[in-house]
Amino acid sequence: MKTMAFNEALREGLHEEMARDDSIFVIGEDVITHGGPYKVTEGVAERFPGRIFETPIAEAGIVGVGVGAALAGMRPVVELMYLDFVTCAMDEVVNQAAKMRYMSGGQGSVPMVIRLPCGVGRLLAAQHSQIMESWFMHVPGLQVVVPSTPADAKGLFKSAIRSPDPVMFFEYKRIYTSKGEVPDGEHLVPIGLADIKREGEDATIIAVGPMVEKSLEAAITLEDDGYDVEVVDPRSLSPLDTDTICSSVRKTGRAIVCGEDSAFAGAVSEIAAMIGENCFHDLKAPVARVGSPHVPMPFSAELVKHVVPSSESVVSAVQAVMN
Amino acid sequence: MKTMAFNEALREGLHEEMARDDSIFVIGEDVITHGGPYKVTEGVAERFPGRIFETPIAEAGIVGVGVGAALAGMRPVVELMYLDFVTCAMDEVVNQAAKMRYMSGGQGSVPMVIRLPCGVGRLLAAQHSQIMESWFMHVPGLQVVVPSTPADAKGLFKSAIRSPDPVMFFEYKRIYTSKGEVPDGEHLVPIGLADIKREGEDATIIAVGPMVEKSLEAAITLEDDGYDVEVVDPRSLSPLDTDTICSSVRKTGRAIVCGEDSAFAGAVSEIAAMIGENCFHDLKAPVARVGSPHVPMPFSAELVKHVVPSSESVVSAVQAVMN
Amino acid sequence: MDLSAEVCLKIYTDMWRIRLFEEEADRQTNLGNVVGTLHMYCGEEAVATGVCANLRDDDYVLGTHRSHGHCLAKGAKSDRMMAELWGKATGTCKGKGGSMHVADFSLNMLGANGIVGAGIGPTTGTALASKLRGTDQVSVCFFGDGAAARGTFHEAIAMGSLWTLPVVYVCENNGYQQWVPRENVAVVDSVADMAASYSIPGVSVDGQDVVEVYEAAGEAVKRAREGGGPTLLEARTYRFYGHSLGDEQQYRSSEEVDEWKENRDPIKLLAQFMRDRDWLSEKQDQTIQAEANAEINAATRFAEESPWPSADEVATDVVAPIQEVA
Amino acid sequence: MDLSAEVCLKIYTDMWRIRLFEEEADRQTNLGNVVGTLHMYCGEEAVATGVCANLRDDDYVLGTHRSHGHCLAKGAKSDRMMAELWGKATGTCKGKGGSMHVADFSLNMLGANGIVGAGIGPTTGTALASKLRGTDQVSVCFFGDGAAARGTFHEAIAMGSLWTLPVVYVCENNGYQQWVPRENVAVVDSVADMAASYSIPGVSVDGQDVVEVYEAAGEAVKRAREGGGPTLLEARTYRFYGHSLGDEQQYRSSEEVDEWKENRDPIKLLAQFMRDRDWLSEKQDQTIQAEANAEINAATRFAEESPWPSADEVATDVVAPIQEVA
Ligand SMILES: Cc1ncc(C[n+]2csc(CCOP(=O)(O)OP(=O)(O)O)c2C)c(N)n1
Ligand SMILES: Cc1ncc(C[n+]2csc(CCOP(=O)(O)OP(=O)(O)O)c2C)c(N)n1
Ligand SMILES: [Mg+2]
Ligand SMILES: [Mg+2]
Repeated sequence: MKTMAFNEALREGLHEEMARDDSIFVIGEDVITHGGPYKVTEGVAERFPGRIFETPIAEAGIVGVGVGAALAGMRPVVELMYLDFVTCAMDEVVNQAAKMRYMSGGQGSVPMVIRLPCGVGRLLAAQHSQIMESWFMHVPGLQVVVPSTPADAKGLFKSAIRSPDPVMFFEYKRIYTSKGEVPDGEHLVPIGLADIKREGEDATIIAVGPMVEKSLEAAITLEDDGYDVEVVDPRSLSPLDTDTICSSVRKTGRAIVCGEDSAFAGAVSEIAAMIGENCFHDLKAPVARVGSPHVPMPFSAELVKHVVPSSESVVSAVQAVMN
Repeated sequence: MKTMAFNEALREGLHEEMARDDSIFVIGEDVITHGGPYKVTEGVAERFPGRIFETPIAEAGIVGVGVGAALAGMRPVVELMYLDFVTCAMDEVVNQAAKMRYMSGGQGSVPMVIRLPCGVGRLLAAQHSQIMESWFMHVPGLQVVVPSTPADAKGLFKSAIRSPDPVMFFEYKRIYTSKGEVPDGEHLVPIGLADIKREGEDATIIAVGPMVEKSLEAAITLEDDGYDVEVVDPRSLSPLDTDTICSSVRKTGRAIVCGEDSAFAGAVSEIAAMIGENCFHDLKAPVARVGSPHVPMPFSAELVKHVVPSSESVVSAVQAVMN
Repeated sequence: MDLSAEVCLKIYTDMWRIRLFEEEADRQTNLGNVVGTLHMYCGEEAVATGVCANLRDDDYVLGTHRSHGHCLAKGAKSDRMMAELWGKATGTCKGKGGSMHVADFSLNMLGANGIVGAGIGPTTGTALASKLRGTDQVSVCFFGDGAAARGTFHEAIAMGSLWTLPVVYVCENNGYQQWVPRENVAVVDSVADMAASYSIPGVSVDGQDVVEVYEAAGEAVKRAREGGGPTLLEARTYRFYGHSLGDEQQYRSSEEVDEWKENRDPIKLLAQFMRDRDWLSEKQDQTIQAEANAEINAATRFAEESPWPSADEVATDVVAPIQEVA
Repeated sequence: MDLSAEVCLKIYTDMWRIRLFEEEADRQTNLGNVVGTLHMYCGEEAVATGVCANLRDDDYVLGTHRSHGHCLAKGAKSDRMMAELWGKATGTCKGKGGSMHVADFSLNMLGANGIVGAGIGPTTGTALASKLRGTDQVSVCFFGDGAAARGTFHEAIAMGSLWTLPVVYVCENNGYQQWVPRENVAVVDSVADMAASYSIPGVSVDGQDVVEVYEAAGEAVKRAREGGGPTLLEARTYRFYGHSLGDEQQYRSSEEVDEWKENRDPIKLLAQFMRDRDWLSEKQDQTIQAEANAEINAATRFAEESPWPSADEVATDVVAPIQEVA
């Protein structure tokens, strides 16, 4: 196993897949210069010349071109510089990419990955910090993938590139440089399979993206209270591995669903509602949600710290549920 | 009280408000010719010349113009011909209209109504039948309003026009011609207040948009089973009147949340999660969700009937919860 | 690109197939068999046929909400298209798409589209795919004059030009954007004039005259196929019916419509052109129309006799059945 | 629109205020006091100042991600702007916006914008508001050359033209779209050339020469104010710093940058212009710079001494506190 950063794991996955399959190409803004904004596309221009396109600022055009290329059998890996800019290409994502297979009665398909750097990173305020996983969960035809570790990043990215259908690939900007071990050799993580990041008996934390790490920290703190919590990482939000989540909740009888995004009508709401529906008779306490308050991301560091949920918020939520 | 159709109620509300306040104007595609696609803007061009703009096909431009006009103190009423086309203007809605007040530290505001004809009407398939209320619920700064009767349509529309902040105004196409009584004189319904459309003791149906009518039908059917159900119409999804909903659920101990949109990560999921959180100890059964399956809207009438939830689906869901 | 008698006959036949297909679809709507809506292409047949006569089977075509003509001209079968309009299981899209989504991927006709201007980016993408694969396939995008106002037009055509892609952007300028005359909502008369913003040739032709369309499209397709990059081709045309079913057409006079039907019908004009050259006898003409008519009648029978999609079709084709990950 | 000595002095002063404000903000970033990122306007000062010198207080201005200059030129106070960059409660936006959202609504400077090209539609909207109210206010939108690729450019300018709105679309063409030279991603050299697609005048000027900018903007503002409709005004300019903080600028040579700083610095050029006319003595020059310097130092002190926003500010300004329904 090698230790590498999250963005390095993505880069390695991209290079491996591009070497394997000629139909893969990269398209996005500034993806060549400086190795791309997040260095994920570094080296692609040199190693795979002609298979990476630096575009005008035209998100609708970029995703639209991706849709067409995918319909014609290519596998575009589209980078949007910030998740927030997907708002400029929602028709292409929602009405074209997602629905093409269905509307054509299965004749066409759109094997395209859209990379979505998201969440708060450097302090860039309301238009550069959004997440919005739930938007895409709500759209049939899209897969929504959210890795939390370098190993999952690589394994899920490779699966996403091979998927015959469009994948919205969420990359939390703040964890690009976080490190972890990545299995050597071909490493694939199937889309639709949750991962139990820590086993425990007393409560189940379902944690999305960077909340996994914070939940694992919380779990250690909670040991002091004598609580042994399980941490489940769904890894993909659509399809959602309801089996793994529900088995865990049935075992522990308690569920705390944690995401960085605003909780109201967010990913955590779907998961909480689903648990309420399926595990009602096993629940010893209400299903709790941990997420941001329903506000745009402010700029000032002094305000941001009250918005983004912390490891402590997870601890408090678990404690509340245990009492 | 006069009896009028849903679209007539909207038209009457629009005319009243435009007569009252010079800063209101209408902008959208084909809003003059034929009285607009839904006849809601009929007569405006004649009665308020110069205050209605028929635009090129340019949703991003239309909403963008609306944002600027609103920032400059006007009150645009924007019509998007189909909800589905809001995908062409999501930056304008989400990053501009919704966040302007916050990003400017309260200096600016966007008093704009965006009218969103939605849902299945004539059979027009996947790109002309969407709803997506939950997308906008998830965006802080937006209000999400969903009238189910002509009276609510008029009263909420007038409140929406007067609101100092942007309102996403959902109009289910299929109920434009449905009729109902509308109070005479000035009729305003505040945004953020749910309405109990029917009182009952045994279970609470929370029903959105056209599901209200279907739930009221279901309630009559359910009388035969000896069930006396309450029907709560949230009327606005953001802000959500959690008090009214929770009081009802605490009283009945059972909740069935119904919407026409696909349930997965939909409006019904937020409401179900919220009830699970707040009413856990009063619940005698899991909170049920009724909505569309997670598929794009098909074209064939033979398929559509399996997608859109019916009064019978509500009946079954209530029966399941009662057992 | 001189138009031969043979090509003329093929085009003439296709024009009749389109005209009769739509008139039949309209009739079936009145009978309640075709539901939803129809955007009739009648009057604009010279554009689809004139352009597609220059295309190979493996060239890509993407359409609009008004695409019956584009599909038929690209070679789609009328019976499966008619079944699609009925919502039958045998439709081109298994009844899941309907009129606004008719498509035949086996012919690289990648579909009508319900969102105005939404095909321009994807067509640029199919062209990019051909370039990446090193084939000489050409991609053609049809769109209306109204669509030229959309940001997708601006964003995608610039990319087509930037990467010198093999694509022809065909604007069907029928003078109306739904219920509004173009002059009320547009600030340039000719869409072709906008080509300068993208450093590509812009050509405007009489869209009722299939000879003009055929020749201009031929040039553009040749240019694209030979690596010369995109062309913006505008065809000035007219629709004989309302924008979609039920349109009362308050926005134009019946005199205007009659004038176009009488003197600017592309089928009549082509017939005259052929007769002038002795390329079309009275007899041939009757045979062509009779055969087209028979084909369309058969299409209706096919649609009528076809089964409805089964309930489980609701949930198929959302994503691939098995996620072939490895 | 001849440029008077008085206006020159005002512009010259504002250029220094912008230059020193940004250099100070950069310094405060290195000290860790200003966080997030900065898109430095240094080098482009002639555009904001030359345009805004033609505007009234009640005229509307909308900016970009690179808008410190637009704000200061419109009259915003440097102390409150600096406080905004620190994230302090006294900032123009109470610390909620930061560099990419600085705004001063009291001056109708409706804000920087983090989304490229997002201001073009709203500026068309403020212009529509003025027209509807019958005022003679002019609206000005600044945007970069990269933004001209966006669909919003195409959609909104067409509407500005269609309704003959009082708006000036000012493209700051600095030759780079983030880290990419314009020629790698654009198919027309001059953004002004695209004006033809919207039937409005397109004018291109040397954006380092404030005299040229001032005069061309003066024409455009006059035209807008008198009901003549929009102008697309392109100013060819250059940014002296990287795209945003931390940019290693691999995509351009330091020679190129030095050349511009040396010979094309708008402040130096204006100083020379004024000296040539005896409009600027050595002494005056020193005073102007010293005063600007003092202003900016005071701004930093103001920012430093200002309180942080309180935690409850997180949840205010999302929507109006009381829904004034009736
Ligand atoms: C993005 C979008 N906006 C609006 C519509 C509604 N609509 C459908 S067709 C049409 C008019 C299209 O005009 P044009 O592009 O000229 O094509 P034509 O109908 O004349 O063939 C409109 C406004 C749509 N389908 N998509
Ligand atoms: C819609 C959108 N896409 C991408 C970005 C990221 N981005 C910020 S500035 C920039 C370059 C802008 O170039 P230009 O418009 O020329 O302005 P300049 O920075 O040169 O002043 C990019 C790509 C963004 N903020 N918004
Ligand atoms: Mg048209
Ligand atoms: Mg630039």
